[in-house]
Amino acid sequence: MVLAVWLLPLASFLILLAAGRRLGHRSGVVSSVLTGLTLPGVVALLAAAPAGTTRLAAWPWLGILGHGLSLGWLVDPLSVMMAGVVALVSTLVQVYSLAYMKGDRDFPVFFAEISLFTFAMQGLVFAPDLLQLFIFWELVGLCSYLLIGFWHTRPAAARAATKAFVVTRTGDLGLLAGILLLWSATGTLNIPRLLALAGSGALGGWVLTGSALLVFAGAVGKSAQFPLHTWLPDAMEGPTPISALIHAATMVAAGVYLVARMYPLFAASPTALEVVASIGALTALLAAGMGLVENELKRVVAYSTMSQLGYMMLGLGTGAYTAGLFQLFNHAFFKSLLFLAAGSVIHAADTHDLRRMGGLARRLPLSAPAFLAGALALGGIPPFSGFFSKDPIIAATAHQPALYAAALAGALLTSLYIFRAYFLVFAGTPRGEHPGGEGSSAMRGPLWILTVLSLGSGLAYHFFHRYLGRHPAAPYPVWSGSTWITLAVSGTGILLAWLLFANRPVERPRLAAPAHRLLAERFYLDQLYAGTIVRPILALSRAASWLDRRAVDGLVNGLARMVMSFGRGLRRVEVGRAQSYALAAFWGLALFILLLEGVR
Amino acid sequence: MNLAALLPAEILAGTALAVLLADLFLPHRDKAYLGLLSAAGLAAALGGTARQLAAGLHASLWGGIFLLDPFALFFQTIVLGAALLVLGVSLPYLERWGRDDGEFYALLLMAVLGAMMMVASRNFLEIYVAMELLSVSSYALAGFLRPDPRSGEAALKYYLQGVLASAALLYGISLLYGLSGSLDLSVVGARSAGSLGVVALVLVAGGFALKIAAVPFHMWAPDTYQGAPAPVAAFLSTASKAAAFAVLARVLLTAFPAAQGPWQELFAVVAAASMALGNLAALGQRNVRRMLAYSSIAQGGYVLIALAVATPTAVAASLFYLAVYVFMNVGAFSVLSFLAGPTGGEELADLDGLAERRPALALALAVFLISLAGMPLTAGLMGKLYLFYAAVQGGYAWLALWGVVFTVVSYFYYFRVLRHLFWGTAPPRPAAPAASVPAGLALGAATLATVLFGVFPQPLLQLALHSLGMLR
Amino acid sequence: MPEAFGILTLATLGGALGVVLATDVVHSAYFLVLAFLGVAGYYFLLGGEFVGAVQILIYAGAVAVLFLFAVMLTRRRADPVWGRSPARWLGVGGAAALLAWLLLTHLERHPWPTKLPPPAPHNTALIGKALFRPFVVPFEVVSVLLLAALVGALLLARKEGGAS
Amino acid sequence: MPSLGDFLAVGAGLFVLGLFGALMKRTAVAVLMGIELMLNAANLNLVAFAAFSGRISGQIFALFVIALAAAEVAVGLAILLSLFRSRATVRMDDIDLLKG
Repeated sequence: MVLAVWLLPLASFLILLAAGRRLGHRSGVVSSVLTGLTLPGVVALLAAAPAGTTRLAAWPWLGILGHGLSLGWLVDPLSVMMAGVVALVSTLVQVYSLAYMKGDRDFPVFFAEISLFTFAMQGLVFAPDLLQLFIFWELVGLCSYLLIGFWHTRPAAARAATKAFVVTRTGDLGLLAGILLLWSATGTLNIPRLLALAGSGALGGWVLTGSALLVFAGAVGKSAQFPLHTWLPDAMEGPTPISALIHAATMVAAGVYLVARMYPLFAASPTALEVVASIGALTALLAAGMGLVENELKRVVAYSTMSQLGYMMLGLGTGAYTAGLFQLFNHAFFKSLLFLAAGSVIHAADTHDLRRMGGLARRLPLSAPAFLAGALALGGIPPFSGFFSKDPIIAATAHQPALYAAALAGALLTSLYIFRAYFLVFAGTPRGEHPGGEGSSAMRGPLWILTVLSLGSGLAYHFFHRYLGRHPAAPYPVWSGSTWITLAVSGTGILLAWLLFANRPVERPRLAAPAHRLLAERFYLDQLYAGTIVRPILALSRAASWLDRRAVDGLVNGLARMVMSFGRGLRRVEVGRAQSYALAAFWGLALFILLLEGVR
Repeated sequence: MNLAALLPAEILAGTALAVLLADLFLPHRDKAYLGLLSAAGLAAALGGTARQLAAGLHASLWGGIFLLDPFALFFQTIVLGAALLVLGVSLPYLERWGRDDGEFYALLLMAVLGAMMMVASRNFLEIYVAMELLSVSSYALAGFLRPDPRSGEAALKYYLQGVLASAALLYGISLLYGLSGSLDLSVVGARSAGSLGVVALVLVAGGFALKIAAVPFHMWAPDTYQGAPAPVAAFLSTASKAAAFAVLARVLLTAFPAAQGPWQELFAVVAAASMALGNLAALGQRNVRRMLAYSSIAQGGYVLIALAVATPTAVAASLFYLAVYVFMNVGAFSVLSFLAGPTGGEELADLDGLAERRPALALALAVFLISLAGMPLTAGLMGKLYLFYAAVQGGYAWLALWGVVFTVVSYFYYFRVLRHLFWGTAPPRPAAPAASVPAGLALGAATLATVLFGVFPQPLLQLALHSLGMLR
Repeated sequence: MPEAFGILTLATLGGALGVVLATDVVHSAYFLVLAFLGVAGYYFLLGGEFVGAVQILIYAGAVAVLFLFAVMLTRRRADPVWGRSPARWLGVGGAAALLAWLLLTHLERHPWPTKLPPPAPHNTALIGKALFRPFVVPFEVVSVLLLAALVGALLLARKEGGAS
Repeated sequence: MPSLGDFLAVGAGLFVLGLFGALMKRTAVAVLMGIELMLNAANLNLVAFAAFSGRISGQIFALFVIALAAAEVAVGLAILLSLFRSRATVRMDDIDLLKG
């Protein structure tokens, strides 16, 4: 079963690789069908892996160093849940893309890359071994890179792809370092064994905390958490279905999945948990703020993704394990819904800019309610799904005032920014030419399904909690004392949005100018990174090249030689530069002798 | 017994002679057969060496001057394999440049012979002589494209650095000889303690470090790799480097185990400097060949971690890394050899849209670069992983971290090339010549190996460990 | 003996200094021959007649002639070392001085034997034997190397467009 | 009678002088001369060590080095010649085509 779920997308990738051009438009159908076929497999896995069980299949792969590495799969409720999300969203997105990407020059390539991504994502989900996880982790990143840059003739897309690649890689660096640390400390990378070691206290002290934090660094990069979040908004240069699949539902959630997967490691270190919770809360708040002033529809949704991922981290960090994961589960559906609905809007309005939309509700009789359903789920309004996961997370922070305040403020901003977007797009009068209407049935079907899921998936909270809960399971308080507060806050947000943004002909900045600017410039973090990391590296690179080529030669020859040789022209063989190279080498030799003698 | 064990070397020498003789009589249009003859000789030698390696041959000949142990055989196999790949791409390369001199093949074979003898030697005289054979042949190869002044300049720069380094090496050897009264590695080390021994050893190590192109002995490399014929650059950056590393490792780890300690710190510094400078300087290059040259300085830095850590695990990791490095680096330089014409054509912009013009070439180059960058499912990641793991385990965590940091820096320039390959818009240009069969075979083999050893690294790693076990 | 050593030292180091300081490359070549001859003299002093003879034949003879040819084939031009920039003087001079200081102090610190043992009688015969017994492999390698050098030199020095 | 140390001192002097010349001279031919001096220094060491220890191997090494040096010089001069040829016709300003 695992093999079917895992390898069908690979098969699809290989088929499209071999015959994509010949299949033409049918390649998308092949890919969608093959991915769809994995859904029964997931259902079967659900039955085969009841709560609390762990099935491990591993074959030795690299048996030489330490206790060796293995290749195989790990089937437990966590991986089954995640695999289900991946399979379902991937299928729906591919069906949607059949219409959305119609007529694109590289149509088969698009589906080949999605198939490869799905395969890699499932490989990550089922990985029983950290190295295997890392390999698929990187593969997923590579697919994301390719898909963000899918419309690579647009320079912005190529730039965004590169930025995403490099920023997430910075986090992966931490993950790799964490893996190396765990490997050299324990001699194994087998996840259950590592977790057992962490749980039993055999792994402790700075190694435990250090490796947990390094692993978390990988999750921060992948899940676009502060301070490595800057790539996600730019990643919206990719096709909208990609944003829905990779940059909302699955890949960015892989960071949360990683933390959940390694949860005992984190649970054993209070420091690590605190860091996870704080980063999560901070991201939830900052991203919501940035979403408030954004004028590009997709980017608003992207900020909301970052913010929601922050809530998931916050849940995990404060011990609301199931709530955090349930948020991941629900979010996958309502966020894909928002993206796909946004895709329909963009399709119809032919613009990304909120300020040029408006009054689209009549034109898009399906997308408008679909977007509304997604927004209500995002805002945490019962009975939509977000309520059942977000409220418990906020409730779990209640005993930590700072986190609680951040979570509540985030909730207020969340409903404010998403309903701002909703009213600007659908309410009022049109502020521009909107040529199109609702898409074809291939686009409408997935929207319907996701709307239903966003409405209903929250109701599964009881089952979800029993299925995934850690043991001993804490109760899952869906309705607690703070719920009223949360609801009031969210409702205020919606009301404010209605007052401020509905029925306005043109939006003017409503916030105080400096604050607006700060948010619109994303707290100047991009500039900060450019100044403190990118530019110094480039400067270092220039310095290294210069030192290497010019410094020695320039120092020992000065301008004189250049002028002279220019004047006379070369009529005999001179070797100035080569001599400078040798000079550096012999200085090196002399200094090394001096150094070694000093050591003795 | 002696002669049988030396059979691969004899085959090589014989082939070189045969090529030279045949060159005199063959008409111009048939000179390509010389390449095929050389390939046959190399393949036979490779087969023989591989069989010896598989059989676990451990022979000490002529009073230990010549030592065919698995360590030597491992490196001989690497060198022969690299040379065979290089030869494969040389055939169409020479044809395209309109060069039909048979000397190219003879010189390549003799360079390989030198490298083979060099790694299988336990005597400084033999090491020196064999290294000179490798060097002299390489100098001439670097200057092979006579009409191109860049080739001559590459040769001259390499020559001057090489001869100066060999003078330093020789002076160091002479001091070691004076201290120990012997040229035998196993005796020299034990009797050369003291400060003068350190001086001598630095001079000797410097001589080998030049061939590895480790900082600060690296400065010839970018110029030479850029100016020399592309296949020759591929050879210099892999086979020559691997052979020098083998001798250096043998000298330091087996002959002078007592000299460890301060040595390790020194190599840690050299490795760290090579990684930093190579990767940072590569970032600033617009010429792809030059970028690869700096990248291979950095790659040398990764390998030198092994000498800093100096544990068996680390050295085994370096063996593994060098073996897979041959495939990816020869491969990368080879792809470039198809692109460049007499007027250049190796700038980043020249790669624009290669994926549409020559999809197979672009894919191969992508695999090599991804592997050099150390991405998953390639041999490059496995090699780096072992090296860094060994460093952490051997108490050099900072060096591993340093390596990881500069690996990330290297993503910038490797992926910049990929962006040009796949996303650049191709200006209309004359179709590049079709790859010939031997070149296709060589590139295909290199690509396959790069991926294969990334997915199934176990056998190669086992072989590396085994080769090491016999070293002591 | 000490007188001979002194004269040879004068010739060798003086010749080396002459090579470096001479303005004309041809003069440098003459000084080079002087230095080669001085070194050959040391070899005789040390009882290595054969090596000394080879040194004279190959170095002072063949190599020096090669150099002269090369000078003639390329353009001759004054090449005074004092014409180079102060920075290069500092760089090269510093490296050379540092290296000299390191070498000399370490060489001095070592307890070297001071007495020369009587030279072995059949020096040349011994060399011949050694060449064909333990050192036969390097000997073979050198023969390949000479071939490689020959081939390489011919290849590089060949005129473009001539019959190949 | 001069001691071994005296010979070694001469050798060291020769090595450093050769290095100085090799890095200081402008003309490539003169640079090669400097390198030859360095090789001679090493050879002098080898022969001196051989004589003072009563071994023959140092002398043999020296013989090898002499043969190799001659071959090396031949190749080096050939490179110079080839470079001189291509430059004389192409007219370049320096051996500076290859730089970062």
